[in-house]
Amino acid sequence: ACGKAGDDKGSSSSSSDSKNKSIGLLLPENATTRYEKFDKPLIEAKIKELCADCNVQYDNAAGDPAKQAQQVSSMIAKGVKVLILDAQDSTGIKSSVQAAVDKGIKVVAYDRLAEGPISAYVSYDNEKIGELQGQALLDAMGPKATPSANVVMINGDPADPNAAMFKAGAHKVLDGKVKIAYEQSGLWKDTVAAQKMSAAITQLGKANIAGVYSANDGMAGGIATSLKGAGINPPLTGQDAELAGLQRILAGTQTSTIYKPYKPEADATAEIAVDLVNGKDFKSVADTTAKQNGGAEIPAKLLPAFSVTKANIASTVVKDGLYTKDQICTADFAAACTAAGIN
Amino acid sequence: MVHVSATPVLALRGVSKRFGAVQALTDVELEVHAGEVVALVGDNGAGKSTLVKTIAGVHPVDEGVIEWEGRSVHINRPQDAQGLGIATVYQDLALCDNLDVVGNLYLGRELLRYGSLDEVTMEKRSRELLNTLSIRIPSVRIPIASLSGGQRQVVAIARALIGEPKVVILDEPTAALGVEQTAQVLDLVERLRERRLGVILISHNMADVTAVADTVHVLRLGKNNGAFPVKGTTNEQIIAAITGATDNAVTRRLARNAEATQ
Amino acid sequence: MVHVSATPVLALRGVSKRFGAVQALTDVELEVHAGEVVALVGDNGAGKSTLVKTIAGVHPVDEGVIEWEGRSVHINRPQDAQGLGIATVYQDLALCDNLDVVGNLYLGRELLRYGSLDEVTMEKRSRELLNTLSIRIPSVRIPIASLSGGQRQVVAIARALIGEPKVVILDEPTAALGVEQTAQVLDLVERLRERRLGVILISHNMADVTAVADTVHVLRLGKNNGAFPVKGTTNEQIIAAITGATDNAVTRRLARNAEATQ
Amino acid sequence: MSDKTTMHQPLDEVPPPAVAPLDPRLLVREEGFKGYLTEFKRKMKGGELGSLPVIVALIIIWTIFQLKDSLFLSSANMVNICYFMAGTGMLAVGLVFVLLLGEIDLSVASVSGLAAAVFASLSVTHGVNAWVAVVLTVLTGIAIGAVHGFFFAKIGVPAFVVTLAGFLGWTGLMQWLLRGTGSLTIQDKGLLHVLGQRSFFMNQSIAGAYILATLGVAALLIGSLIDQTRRRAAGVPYRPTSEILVRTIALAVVAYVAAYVLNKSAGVPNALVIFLATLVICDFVLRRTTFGRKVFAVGGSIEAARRAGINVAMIRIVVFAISGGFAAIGGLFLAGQTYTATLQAGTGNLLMLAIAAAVIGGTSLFGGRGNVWSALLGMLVIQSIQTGLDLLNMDQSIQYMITGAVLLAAVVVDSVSRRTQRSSGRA
Amino acid sequence: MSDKTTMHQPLDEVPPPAVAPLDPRLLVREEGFKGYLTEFKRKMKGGELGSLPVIVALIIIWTIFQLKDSLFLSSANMVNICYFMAGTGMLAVGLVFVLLLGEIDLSVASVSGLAAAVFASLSVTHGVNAWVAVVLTVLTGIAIGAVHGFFFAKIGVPAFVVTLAGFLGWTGLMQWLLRGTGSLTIQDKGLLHVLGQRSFFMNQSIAGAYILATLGVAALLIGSLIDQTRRRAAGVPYRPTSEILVRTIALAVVAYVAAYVLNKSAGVPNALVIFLATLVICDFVLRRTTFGRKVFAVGGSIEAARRAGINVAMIRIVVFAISGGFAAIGGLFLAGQTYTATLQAGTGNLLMLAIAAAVIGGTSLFGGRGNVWSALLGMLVIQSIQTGLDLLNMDQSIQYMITGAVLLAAVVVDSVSRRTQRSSGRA
Ligand SMILES: Nc1ncnc2c1ncn2[C@@H]1O[C@H](COP(=O)(O)OP(=O)(O)OP(=O)(O)O)[C@@H](O)[C@H]1O
Ligand SMILES: Nc1ncnc2c1ncn2[C@@H]1O[C@H](COP(=O)(O)OP(=O)(O)OP(=O)(O)O)[C@@H](O)[C@H]1O
Ligand SMILES: O[C@@H]1[C@@H](O)[C@H](O)OC[C@H]1O
Ligand SMILES: [Mg+2]
Ligand SMILES: [Mg+2]
Repeated sequence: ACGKAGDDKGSSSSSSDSKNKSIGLLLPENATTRYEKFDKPLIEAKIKELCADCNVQYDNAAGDPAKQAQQVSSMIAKGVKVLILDAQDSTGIKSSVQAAVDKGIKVVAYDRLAEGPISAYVSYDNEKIGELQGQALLDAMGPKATPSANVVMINGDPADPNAAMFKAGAHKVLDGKVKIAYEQSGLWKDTVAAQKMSAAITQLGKANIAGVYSANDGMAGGIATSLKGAGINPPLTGQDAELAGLQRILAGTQTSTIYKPYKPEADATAEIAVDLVNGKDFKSVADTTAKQNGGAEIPAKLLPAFSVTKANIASTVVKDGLYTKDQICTADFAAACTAAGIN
Repeated sequence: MVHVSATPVLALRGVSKRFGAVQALTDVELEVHAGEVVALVGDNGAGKSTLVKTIAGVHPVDEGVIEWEGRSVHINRPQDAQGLGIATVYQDLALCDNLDVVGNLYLGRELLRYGSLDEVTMEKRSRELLNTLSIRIPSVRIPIASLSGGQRQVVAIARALIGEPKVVILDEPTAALGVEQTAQVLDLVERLRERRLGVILISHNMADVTAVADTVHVLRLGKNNGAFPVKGTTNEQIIAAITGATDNAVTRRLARNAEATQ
Repeated sequence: MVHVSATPVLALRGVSKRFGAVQALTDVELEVHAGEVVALVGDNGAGKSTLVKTIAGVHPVDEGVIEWEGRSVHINRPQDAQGLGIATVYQDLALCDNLDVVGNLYLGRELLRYGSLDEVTMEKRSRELLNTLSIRIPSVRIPIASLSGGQRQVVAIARALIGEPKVVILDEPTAALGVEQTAQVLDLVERLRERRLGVILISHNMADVTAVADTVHVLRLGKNNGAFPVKGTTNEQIIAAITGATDNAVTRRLARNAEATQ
Repeated sequence: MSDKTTMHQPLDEVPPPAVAPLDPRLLVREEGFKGYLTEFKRKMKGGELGSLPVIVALIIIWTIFQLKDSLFLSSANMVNICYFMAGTGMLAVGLVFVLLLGEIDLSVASVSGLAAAVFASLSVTHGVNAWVAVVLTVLTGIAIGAVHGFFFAKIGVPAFVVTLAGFLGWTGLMQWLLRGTGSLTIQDKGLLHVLGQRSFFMNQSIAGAYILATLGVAALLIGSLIDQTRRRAAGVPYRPTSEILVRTIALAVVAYVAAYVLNKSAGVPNALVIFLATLVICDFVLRRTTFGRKVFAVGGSIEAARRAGINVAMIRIVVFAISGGFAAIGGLFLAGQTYTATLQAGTGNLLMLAIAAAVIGGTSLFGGRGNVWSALLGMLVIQSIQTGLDLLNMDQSIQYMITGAVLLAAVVVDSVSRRTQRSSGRA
Repeated sequence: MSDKTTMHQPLDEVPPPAVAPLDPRLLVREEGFKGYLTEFKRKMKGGELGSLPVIVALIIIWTIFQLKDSLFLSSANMVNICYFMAGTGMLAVGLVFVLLLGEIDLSVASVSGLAAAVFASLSVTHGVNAWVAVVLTVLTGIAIGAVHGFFFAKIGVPAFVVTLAGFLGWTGLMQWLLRGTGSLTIQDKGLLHVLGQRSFFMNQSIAGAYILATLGVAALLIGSLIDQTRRRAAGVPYRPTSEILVRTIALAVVAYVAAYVLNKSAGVPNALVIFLATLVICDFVLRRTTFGRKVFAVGGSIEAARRAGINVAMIRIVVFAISGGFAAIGGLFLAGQTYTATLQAGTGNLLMLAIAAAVIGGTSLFGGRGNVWSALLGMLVIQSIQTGLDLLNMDQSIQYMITGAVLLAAVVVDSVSRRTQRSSGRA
């Protein structure tokens, strides 16, 4: 008995099988709205549109990188041919990517640039998003944006690598132009952010806060409440164009958010994935490259994200159908909606 | 022996109980009349406490019938037994270590005043009750955990007297008691008989048994092994029924000692 | 009474112990010689178990000195007492409910074979040891939790005999025992004396005390209240020392019963 | 009924008890101030200090933070501490009940998150009246807790497993409820307004805080005096008047100073008022009702409680229902802090902090020992650490380390005192 | 030494015991197959089925998943289940020791994360030899555990609080270690290679799996026979040969089927081999050494153990050190799954799942009851649920709900059987 285990390949859906048109989709978490509400259905729909006999296998890591590594293994066991991977931990997923590629699976990095031998990458530029957020804050502060103006920064969870990129981008724009008087992590949680904001108000005095950088809309919700509690309303940023964030922008308690149009991102990814399944070239979609930590240049599609303020809600998120008018303009926001030209 | 009524207040008919691989009780019969003190004796592990627990509803019987005032009843939970009027002092006492003496005495039948606990009255009555049992307890407000073995035993006995029981079961109530407290408990048993309650008394002390009991039931290896009226039965007869032999450690010991003194 | 050596193997000098607001022991003196059986008696809550626990290292003394074979020693932990050669049977037994009989008997001094537990030998010896104490236990492999009160008590006594103690302390060892088992334990105490061990026996049973003890020490409200050689002392004298009065529940009860039989 | 439940009167006929009512070995406190001192020393040696060690720890924590940042003891910061502790504190109150049983409820944080989602989808998505929605939400929490209790008490699944399953399951349900919208903005009205950061007792009137302080002090004084009178009349030991006065004055000092400090900025947050009122009610329930007594009994010895005729299963179910209800209320408090129901509600360290609060405050994890005030004291410690570290603007990784260290230190004070207690034989 | 420790030989001189060695009330099993059947029925009624209920639950779970997705029982999926359960399983093993004491260790997940960071910064940042780094990492875990144990055993801080403080503090330290880089890539070599997803026993040789199976079966058979011989010689009850054969055959079937299935894809993951070897060793330590006996004794009754002369504090410290050590080892296993030390290591539900595994497998939370095999059984249940749901393509919120429900259901089987047990008086 000197044979190798696994020599008798009896499994039906081997990834090298040419009739196999199975695509895996792995998303990182479900505590942010976008993944299960937008990314998943959009990608699935586009794949179905482009390739009727393709089937999509989906899993969500619920914010747990170890779980995601297991899900990659499950995808391998299922014999998918292409794997669309939004890494919960872009470095940590490397060996899983390697394992998949070893089995002949092509991996497309979605939204976050996973390490390892991936075939393509589709995303927004996270540092750029930080810059957009910083710029939106400066714009909203207007002439008050002086080197002595106190700005409070509430960043994301240090355990999330994206948070560092948003933070770096924002600093790039803000440093020197305003004074970062208080900077803390809100751990991506609204209640934590609210407490940090209250501490900042105590520390700096409510009259001395010229602007607040919040790394996303979830935390901006808590921050806005604390600011309201103190009776002040300085400019406040966000990210993700969450429903509650948009409503705050309409109500005037938040100034901006970042809209990352999920559809183009999803569509481009679906196209690349289907091309890979069919063994076609996808260079027409991936028109640029991105550099991994290891220095490898990956064919990439990098999409623009947009700063959204009251002035352009109608022309961006509403127009793109991210939310319907009815969802945004509930009774409480009806007047603000009209004022913002949403109808 | 006091006059007893015809229908027993409590009767067991063919009661059996098994724990895993151990057949603890086999077809046990027992009758207690109002105003009668029944002593239940037997070797260690004979099944006395098991019998008590089946009557008290701690664990249901496997087979057999329990009759209460002539009617067959189901006792599945301690509440059922208490509802009938059975008060039990367990061998392992079953007190709440974290509650104080008052809390334990009135547990499950607390006195209320305007809907909230009437601590003052409960405390007052607790002190009175314990005094009648000749026990010194530093304070009725200290947790049971810090009482001596005998003090706990008295608390457990006192607990059984709160409420209006018709049958009182005492599982080795004097095991941990001093001579004076033992005397008080024996007095108490006699007072219970005078008040026409039925009493089941478990004890290894033949002197106590013969002092207060009317009838002695012997249990051996989980089975009935004879019932004797106390009058007209010698200790030796009872001990022989308990150990299952006339030649046992007790008789041997007596013989040895007799020899030695000769 | 057997001949005793001059230096006591164990002596307490002016031992005091307080719990919170309760002064449990005040200036207690006690001496035990090799080959002597000392009975310690006293009312419930007199402080007997507290005294035992200070000797056994369960809680250290507040004041006073413990002498071992004439030298003053510090006993702060149970290990210290065991190291000296003191074996103790506690009133509350202190067994591990989750371990089986064998596990409890050998706890802390397991037998080993090639570095791992020698379960077979321990099981064999456990059975033998329990048989000599006339106890029926369904199996030595059932957890203590499912034993009867008396069965546990015998396990606790047997436990104290494993090892080579010089002084054995028995806190109410026969409280839960049947007549036969009690006789066996009394035999055992006598055998311990013959083997020239010191024995401290706590009991509320005057018959047992006078049957095996050489000296009786009375504790009352945490203080010494007299020491009597068993020979030449009547039970009434001891009981009077225990209760602190010649008029007590015991004498009243005796008087009443005497009247009743007249 | 009190006559029916006693049988010892006939026993009174026996000759007068042979025992004097007072044990001569009981050390009675001497009269006057010196008596207090000796008793205090004795209690300190014996480790019977109750909440004192935690209070000492709290004072040390406050002193250190104040030395590091003079804003720490400022009125605004104290208002923050008082406001933010109420939400987690509500979870801790429910947990105290469960801990008294010697059990644990791992689901409270996730139930709190679910409650926010339920409330939001009722009141926002389905337009249910805000107060009705509050009631329905709390009932949801109670029902969930009762389900946990049922599986625990009736099926016999360990509470740890039931509530762990609940923790996962209710998180899923919450995410499913919010699946369409992600987060929902809750309106700043109704009870949720009252729980908000801008809602203060009696509308920030200076009088408000003092009225509350006076109410508390008066209640203690009158209650103590009535109890004293009844006990004296019944001939059982009673608290001497001097001691009652000392306690009342101590409370008065704390209460009025607190009122003064809070008044210097915005007054007493309504969330805190509700939290305190809840504590008073729960304390009454646990210490003065048969239900509370039964909870302690079950926590002390299940078998003894069962043999005393207590319906153990029922007590367990009710306690878990209480925990679920408080989790839901806590969820509303937390939602009131941000006026949003988010997918992240109830995640993170919320569960751990709530349990820690109860335990730090002195409630045992092993059942039968503790009180609801531990939720207050524990939350004060935890919230002080958090707010203090936020003020100091420290790196998150260092914050984690310091929080851990201070948490430990706070309990060490208490533990050392309890250790003395154990070695003096009371454990 | 065995002679020195007994004193009953002199007692043997007394007259022959009055008691027959066998209690007549003990129901002895009849010979042959019928005897098994009656005994099995009796045990089922009495609820003494040991691990059987969990195994039944596992079979039900597997059947349902297989019906839903025919890939579930495929070789590749089984390899996944076996591989991925080892990391969390190591944490669960350490927790079994702590649970046997009746305590809890909330820090294991965070220590496992810290271990990955320590290992990475030693071997990557500071270029320490990979094996040396492994040893230093495990020693770090042991030291951390010993510190927890010290605060618990010597200072008297409840283990819950100590390890909660540890949970926060070590998370902070881990983030601080990785503060510059965020995450560190670990090299696929040394022990970390062995723990990786692509490392199989005997390099995927078919023989490997069968050798392992044979080893296990032979060990059981020989061990049982030796024990039988010794017991028979000593005159104490022994397992009949028929029963030994039944057990050996049962194990053989499971082992060879498992070997066959795993061989169909890649063989036996080395991580699983190490995990199983660890279980065998820990089982020996707990059941056959004085240390293990002491752990059970302390878990059963602290006071009884103390009075038996056991150094309770020492046992506690050692047990927490063991738990810390296994947390570190588990951290290395988990790092081996991804070859990275990340800021997210040890977060999520890792702690809960590790505890749940031990509890589902049958180790009591209240001390004194359980065994290390529960870590294996519990992890099999949990990992099967996770892997199964991953296969099924379901919405994450629904996955949470199903995980909760299945977890509960898995334990309900066990609990119902234990409930029978309690009502027959064995609780
Ligand atoms: N829960 C249980 N599980 C298994 N066996 C039990 C259980 N309870 C009792 N037994 C067994 O049943 C038998 C009878 O026990 P029981 O406690 O009724 O004896 P007893 O007559 O009260 O003895 P003692 O005089 O020592 O108190 C004993 O052999 C005991 O081991
Ligand atoms: N841990 C403790 N905390 C407080 N008081 C205690 C503690 N242990 C004992 N006491 C008190 O000390 C006194 C003596 O108790 P001890 O147990 O020594 O009595 P005893 O003589 O053994 O009585 P018994 O014959 O009833 O067993 C009692 O009043 C008891 O309440
Ligand atoms: O969009 C953000 C995402 O990129 C980050 O990882 O988590 C928080 C979100 O707000
Ligand atoms: Mg009994
Ligand atoms: Mg005693």
